[in-house]
Amino acid sequence: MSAIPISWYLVLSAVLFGLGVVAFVFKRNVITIFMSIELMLNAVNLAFVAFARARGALDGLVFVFFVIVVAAAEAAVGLAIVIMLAQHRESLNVERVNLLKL
Amino acid sequence: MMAALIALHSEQLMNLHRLAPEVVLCFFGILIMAVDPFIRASGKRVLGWMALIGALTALASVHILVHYPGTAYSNLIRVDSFSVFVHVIILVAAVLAILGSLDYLDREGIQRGEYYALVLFAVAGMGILAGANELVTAFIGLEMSSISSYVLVGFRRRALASNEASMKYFLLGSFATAFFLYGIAMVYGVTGTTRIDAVQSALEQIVAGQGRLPALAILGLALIFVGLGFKVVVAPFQVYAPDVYEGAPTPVTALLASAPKAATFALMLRIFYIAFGSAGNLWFWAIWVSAVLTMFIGNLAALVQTNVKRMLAYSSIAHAGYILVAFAAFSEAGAAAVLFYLAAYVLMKVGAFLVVAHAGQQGEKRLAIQDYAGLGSKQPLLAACFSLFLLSLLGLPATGGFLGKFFAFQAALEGRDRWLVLLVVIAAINSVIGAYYYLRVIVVMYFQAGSKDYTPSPVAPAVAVALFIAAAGTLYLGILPAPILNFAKAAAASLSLR
Amino acid sequence: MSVPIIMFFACALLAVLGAVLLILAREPIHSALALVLVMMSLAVLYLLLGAPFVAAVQIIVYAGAIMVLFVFVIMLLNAGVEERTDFSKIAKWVGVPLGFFLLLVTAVYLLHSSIGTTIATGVGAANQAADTRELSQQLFRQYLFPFEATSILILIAILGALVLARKDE
Amino acid sequence: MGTQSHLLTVITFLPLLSVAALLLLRSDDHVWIRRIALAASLAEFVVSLLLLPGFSAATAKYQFQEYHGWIGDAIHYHLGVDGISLFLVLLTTFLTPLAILCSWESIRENVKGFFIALLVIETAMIGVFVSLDLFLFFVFWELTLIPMYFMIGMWGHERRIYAAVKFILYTMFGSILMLVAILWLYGRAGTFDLPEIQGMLQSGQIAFSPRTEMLMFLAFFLAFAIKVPLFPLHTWLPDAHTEAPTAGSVILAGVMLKLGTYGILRFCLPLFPASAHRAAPTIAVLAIIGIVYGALVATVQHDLKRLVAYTSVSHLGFVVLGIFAFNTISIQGAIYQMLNHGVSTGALFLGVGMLYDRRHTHEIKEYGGLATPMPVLMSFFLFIALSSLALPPLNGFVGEFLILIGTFQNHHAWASWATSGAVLSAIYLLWAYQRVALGEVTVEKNKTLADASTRERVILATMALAIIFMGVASPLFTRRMEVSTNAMLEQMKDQMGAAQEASRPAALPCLSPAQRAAVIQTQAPGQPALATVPERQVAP
Amino acid sequence: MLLLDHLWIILALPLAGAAINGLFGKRWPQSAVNSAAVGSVSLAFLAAAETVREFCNLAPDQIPFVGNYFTWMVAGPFRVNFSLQVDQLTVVMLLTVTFVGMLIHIYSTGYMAHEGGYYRFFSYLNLFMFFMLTLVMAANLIVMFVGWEGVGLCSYLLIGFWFLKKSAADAGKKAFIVTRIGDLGFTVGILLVFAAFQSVDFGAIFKDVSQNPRSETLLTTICILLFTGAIGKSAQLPLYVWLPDAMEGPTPVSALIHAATMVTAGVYMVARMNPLFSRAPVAMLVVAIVGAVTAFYSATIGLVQTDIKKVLAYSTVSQLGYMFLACGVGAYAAGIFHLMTHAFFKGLLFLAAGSVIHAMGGEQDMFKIGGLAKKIPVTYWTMLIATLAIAGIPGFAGFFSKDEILEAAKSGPHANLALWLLGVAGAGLTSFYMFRLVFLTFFGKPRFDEHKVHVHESPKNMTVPLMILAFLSIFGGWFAAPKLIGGIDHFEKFLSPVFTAYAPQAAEAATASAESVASPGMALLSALTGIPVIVAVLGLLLAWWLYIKSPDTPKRMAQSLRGLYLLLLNKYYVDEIYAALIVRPLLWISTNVLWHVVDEGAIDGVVNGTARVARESGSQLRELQSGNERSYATWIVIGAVGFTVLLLVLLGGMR
Repeated sequence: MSAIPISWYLVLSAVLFGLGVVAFVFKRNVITIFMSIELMLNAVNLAFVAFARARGALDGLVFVFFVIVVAAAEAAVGLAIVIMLAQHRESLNVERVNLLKL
Repeated sequence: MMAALIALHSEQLMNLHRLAPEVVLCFFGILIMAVDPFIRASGKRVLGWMALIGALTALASVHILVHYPGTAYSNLIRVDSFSVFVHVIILVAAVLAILGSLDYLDREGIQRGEYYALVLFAVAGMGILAGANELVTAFIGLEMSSISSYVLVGFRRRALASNEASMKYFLLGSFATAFFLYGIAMVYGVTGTTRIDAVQSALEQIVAGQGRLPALAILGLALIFVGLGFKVVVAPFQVYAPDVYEGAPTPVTALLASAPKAATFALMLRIFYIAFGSAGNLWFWAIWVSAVLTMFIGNLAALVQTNVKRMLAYSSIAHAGYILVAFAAFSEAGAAAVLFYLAAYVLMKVGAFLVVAHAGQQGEKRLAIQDYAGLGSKQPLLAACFSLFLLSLLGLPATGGFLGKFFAFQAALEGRDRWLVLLVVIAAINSVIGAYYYLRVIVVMYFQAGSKDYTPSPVAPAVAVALFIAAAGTLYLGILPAPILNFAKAAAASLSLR
Repeated sequence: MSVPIIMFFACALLAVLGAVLLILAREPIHSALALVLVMMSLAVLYLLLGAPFVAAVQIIVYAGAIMVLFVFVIMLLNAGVEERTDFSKIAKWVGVPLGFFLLLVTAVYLLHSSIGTTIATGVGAANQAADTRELSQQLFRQYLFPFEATSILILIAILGALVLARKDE
Repeated sequence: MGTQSHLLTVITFLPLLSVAALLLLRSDDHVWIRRIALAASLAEFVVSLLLLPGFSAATAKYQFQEYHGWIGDAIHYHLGVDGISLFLVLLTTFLTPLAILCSWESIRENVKGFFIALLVIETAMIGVFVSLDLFLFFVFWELTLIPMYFMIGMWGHERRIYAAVKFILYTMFGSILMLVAILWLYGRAGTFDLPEIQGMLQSGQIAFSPRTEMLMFLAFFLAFAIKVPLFPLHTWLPDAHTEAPTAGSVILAGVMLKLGTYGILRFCLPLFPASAHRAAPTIAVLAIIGIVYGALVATVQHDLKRLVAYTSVSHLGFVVLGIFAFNTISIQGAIYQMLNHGVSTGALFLGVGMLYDRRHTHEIKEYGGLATPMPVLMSFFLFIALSSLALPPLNGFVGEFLILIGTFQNHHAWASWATSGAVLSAIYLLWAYQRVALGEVTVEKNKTLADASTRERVILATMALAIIFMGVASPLFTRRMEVSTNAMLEQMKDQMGAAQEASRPAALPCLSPAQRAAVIQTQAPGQPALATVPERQVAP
Repeated sequence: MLLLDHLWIILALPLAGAAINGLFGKRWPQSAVNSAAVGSVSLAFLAAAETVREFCNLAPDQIPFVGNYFTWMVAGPFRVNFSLQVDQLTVVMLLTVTFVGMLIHIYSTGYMAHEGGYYRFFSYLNLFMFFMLTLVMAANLIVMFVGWEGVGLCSYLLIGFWFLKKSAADAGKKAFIVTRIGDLGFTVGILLVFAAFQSVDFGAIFKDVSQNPRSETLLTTICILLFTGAIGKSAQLPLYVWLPDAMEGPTPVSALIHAATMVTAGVYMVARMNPLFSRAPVAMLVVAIVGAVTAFYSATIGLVQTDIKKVLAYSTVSQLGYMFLACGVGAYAAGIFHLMTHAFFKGLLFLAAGSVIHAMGGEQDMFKIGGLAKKIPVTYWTMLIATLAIAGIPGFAGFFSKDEILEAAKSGPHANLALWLLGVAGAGLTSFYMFRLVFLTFFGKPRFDEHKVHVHESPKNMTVPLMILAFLSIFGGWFAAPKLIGGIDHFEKFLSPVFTAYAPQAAEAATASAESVASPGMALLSALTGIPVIVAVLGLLLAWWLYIKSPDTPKRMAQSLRGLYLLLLNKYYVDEIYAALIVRPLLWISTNVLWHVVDEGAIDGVVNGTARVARESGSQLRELQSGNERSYATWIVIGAVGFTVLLLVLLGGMR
């Protein structure tokens, strides 16, 4: 069966990561911004797995678990923050959350 | 299967003593959580004392580290005098912050167990950061400290500023973390390992082989710098800091501005000096540029602040810049200078913020510089302490701040690169710019009469103790720095950079 | 054109499509679903890369748990259409372009990276189980400490959620 | 020299000790605060006098040395005095009691803080004069700033805050670059110990490229020039002086300005002789401009204190000129003139302060005809003015004349231009005196002003005696400076290497053969400066 | 050798007097003050006399007799002892100063009797004596400079004695500052002397210069510089302006300081430095010219002054001019001789004038006096004698001295007819305005309200000094009398050691030749000898005709020659010119350019400017902190991209 160069996976992860960055800058809604972080983390995971494969080593895969756990933790706290924010402000648009400045 | 796991653990338990401080901290954190439900709202203060005991015990347990240098957990954790030094700094900061929190939380009506537990966990995370010999482990530690600080920043839930700060910190923090992580991935891809020493030798081999570093490694380096630069608050990643520091509860700000910085700088030293030692000529420029930007942005922006808390936030940016100056030296002396600076910095910064925490009064309403008018006559001792911290931040001789700068500049001037001289001159000029805004506060405190009708509340004993420790430490570092300096030198030496 | 290659391109396209949707969708819920799409396609790619266990975790934890949490919160706050304000000119004119530029740079360098050329060993059903055992060995021996640390992390997360998300008393 | 003397340590930190004593007092117990402060400063003066008998005028070595390790192996606690610094220490200890005495009544709020600041300054200033370790020196150097900053800012007059901030930023800017230079120097020498570094420079163990040396020279010189202050870096001075309380002005003009000239003598010249020689013409020109400029601007001031402040610019111009003539006469004159200026201008400020205590203004037009209500005070005022305008046989003349005659040996033009300062000083001082003291009393309030009180008479009489004494007994001072000065000049010559010597023959000190011999035998060839370090340090 | 070994006593006495009166005089009665002041000065005079006696017994090789007291300054090769010396020149000055000083002290006890600040006056006066004696006894330039500046100070104090009067205060200040301008040159001169001779002791310098010759330019420079000092101190062109104003001071002061002693210091100094001057012909010429021109110039101003003291002041300037003329033509002895006689008759003139003013109750305008001859005879006669003396009427002291000077100018070694002519013309003018003064004051009808002012003769303690001085004004010049009949001039002989010891051989040769060569020109010259006398008499007669015979002609002349009259009346507008050209521009520049523009504008502008720039950039930078999370994110992205590019492309060298 024919094979796929690892670099393809890496390029894909790069694209996803980049899109994640773009999304982070582009989106205004707190939740979606947060999602773009998750997107970036996924890109990272892909890279890890790809590299692990390339090296035929496993720790890359282990890292993926840790990343996922961290992502989960962040999700919990992050969404809690979002909720807290929603309790005190009407809008979830980050651009309207600019009490602190200068 | 289960048995195997237990066996594994018992074998691994042998390593725990090399993590003594972290273990202690986590234990107390969990203990607090366990006790919390059984204590009625009015008595929560006890938990604070427990946390204090925890931190102190951890500080004491650092002693164990001193006696068991080496590596733990299959070389993920490295115990050397370097990590010991950083541990001490962090834990001292923690102790002071907790002392400062006790009454603050009462005042703000947010005296809760979680607060202290989170502080302890955060500190534990920083401890891991300080001892980490492996990037992913470091990443976990980083997250432990970050996530708990996101929460701590937002702890004054009712205050809009607080939860806004929390949100910004959280979003940008995890954004930066993602970069850091991607960087790690790159490094892993290039070297096939994430252990710092292994990375070092791998990269050296590659350089020896192909004469230069592969692009991925450099890419990883850049991305890692983004992640860490964010944590140590250097330009252009400093943007979030003023908002977050201003919005957070002041004792948290105190902790945030000091301990994580120390821990992260420690990690940065390990990664840049050791792992990427072969790329010194590359990252030198990243550091150089960043240092210049950081110093100018921090100092110039601080010039025009009217809010003491925010002014101090900018000043902590500026100080990160000075530390980078020492960092750029890329020598043992440089590392030692960084460590010494951190020690001095932590003391004076925490001290300063604790003063602000007290002077802010109920609801942190009195933060404007003008609110400090007449403090010199109303609360002479408090004002004196504050002046001391400010003068130390300014870099006046006989204070820790001065020697920090002194050794930093010294190391930089001894460094290999000629451009370091220019860097030092820039730093010097900046410290004069800095003088202006530190002195302005003193001017207001002493040279301007305050309003008659306002009388500040007396300084709580706990805070007083904290301030005393900080002040005494600042002076001690300024007048008899030899012991700490030698300690720092030993620590730097234990990095064993090639 | 062999099956894996086709699958790869299919999933890759889906992933990118999802990412783009995530960006373009104005309803948060749509973005969430787009993200789920990305995760799903990534899971498939993991399988292609011969990491079925990771793929499983990806589906269960990520798509399963985390995204559900997202959707739940979106529903809870019934976050409506995203208003496309552009107060931050710099984000619009500099941030987004630079994001793409970063994408380009990383992509290019990864494409030409030396390891990129190595060929991943195809999916061998035989070494799967071994794979997983190996994995667990790694996790509990080699990386035991981070693993334990993550437990604290989770604890922190729970605490944080407790502290922040509770109603003001 | 192996034996350690602790006298300097005592002298340096005695004031600080008395600060501790003051801290114990209740802050509203003004009487005892004043008394203790005065007693302490007097005791300090007496103790400092102990330096004189022990001081040997025959050697150029640093004396009363104390030497301990401090930080690492590079930074030491190293004290010592030589002919250059000896009398500056005494000047400090002499002026401080008077400064305290003159603030006896004029300082009303936060008395405790005031005297503490004063005593801290004293410690810092003495520290600057006696430290032989660049690091230690810098520490004291910076420490002088803060108390003075507080003194101006807290007890000053209307625009005090502006003045205080201007003062401290101006000076800090200079000193921070000096710090960089110090560190760079350390980078080359591996020590902060001044004698050791001098030794290395002399024995050629370390040498700088002309460019580097010039840069470092400038870094040091800038710091000192700002302190002096040398035109055009002087603009902080009038503000600081005008706004400072009397004691502040006295200390500022009396001692602090000398920190600058002392620094030039102690560091700029011995460490970077070649650059010093190259820069000399420029600096001399600036000094001369300062002399004339300061005098002219002083002439037209309508604020009495500001006027006196500008005279300092003029007088210090003389000192700098004398130093950069690189002539043993002129340099001794310069050192002596530092002392004279300390006494005379200090006294002038004291007088002005006494007027201010009575009328709370410095505006000259607010006064006039004061000789009628207060003859004694005005007579002293005139006397001091005369000393300040260098009327023989008063102290001012001796210093100024030594400077002139020494400078003239090497540079006719410089000295000739500088003499114009003599005329101008007569103009501004006598005119000011006339506007203040002579004629009918113009302002009603002034008719009833009280003449000098006993306390004030004591202060002024002390000053007057000092003025006369220093006018007629100058050899008592210069004899003790001679050897050190010559040694320094000789050492500069040694260091400068043939090239510079060829280029600037005029700049070499003119010494009688006898003195050369004296210098040679005091400066053991080879490692003269090292010889001044306690043996156990020298021993490997 | 009692006093010669303790010369300092002569100085100590007046100093003590000054100190005592200054410190305690305030509480003492006038009598006590008198005894302290007059006593100390009289003792000083006696001491001086004794010194002179002892001096006369010295062997020639012991002269000059130098006494070293203590080392005053020492630094490197520069060393100054406080040392005093006595030689013939000193002796003359010593006696003149102490004696005249004593007389004037006595006179003052009467004149100042009714003045406030009595003790102050006498302590100043004694202090002046101290400094003046220091000046004349100094054995080196620096000590001399001490006296030099010291007398300046005292003149400042005494001119401004009535400090309530602004004019007095101004005059004092002016005197001090103007003389200081001259001292500029003097100082530089001293510096140059030391640079040239590595010493400031007269003995050393003179020996040195006589043994190893110096370049003439150097000596000329030195001499001209020193002479600048003399110009200031002795009120010569162009720095004479302070002396007329100095008349604001009490009359005894004018007599002592601004006629008899201090103002002659310049002459003394030039004479003292004669070994240098003799070797610098150009400088000599300058001295002579300045002297002669001043003599004539100020005489012209004297013609039209109405203030009795002003007239005397200008005549003083003029007479000093003669002295310098003498020195300039190498007749130092003559110069010193005239200095001495001038001390007598000019002192007398001032005292007499003081007595007139005293009698008139302070009136100084001659046109408001008149016809006092009968009322105050003593004053009248003494003043007349003094006038005859100054006018150079044969037989009186002034005749001998002035005649010697003019003689030297005519036929001396450095003779110069032009200068001689100026001198003669000046002599004529002198006698004219002096007699004008006498006639206006003592003759004709009183021009004042006799009921208001009741004129009265002064008390004994004022008149006695007048008489003594009158006596000296007649006989004081007779040392030189024998010369008229071809004999020797005792005065000159006495002084000759001082002026010949180090004199250049060339000069002596010149003198010799001048005497030997007898040409028709010489004959003509000797024929001219009588001229000055004739001119003086003419002046007398003119004055008589104008102010006694037809008193209204002066007015008509003033009308017809209005321009000239005003020019003279306003002293050639010199003060105004100085003010317009120097004083005002300087003040204006200092205020508007140096202070406001340079100091506040430029320098502080830069300083505050930097501060402003910093603040400005600060407030710009804080704009980064827009508070918008998206912008923050953007910054992080910028950072990420920036560093990636920096490391990869710029430094990593990969593309």
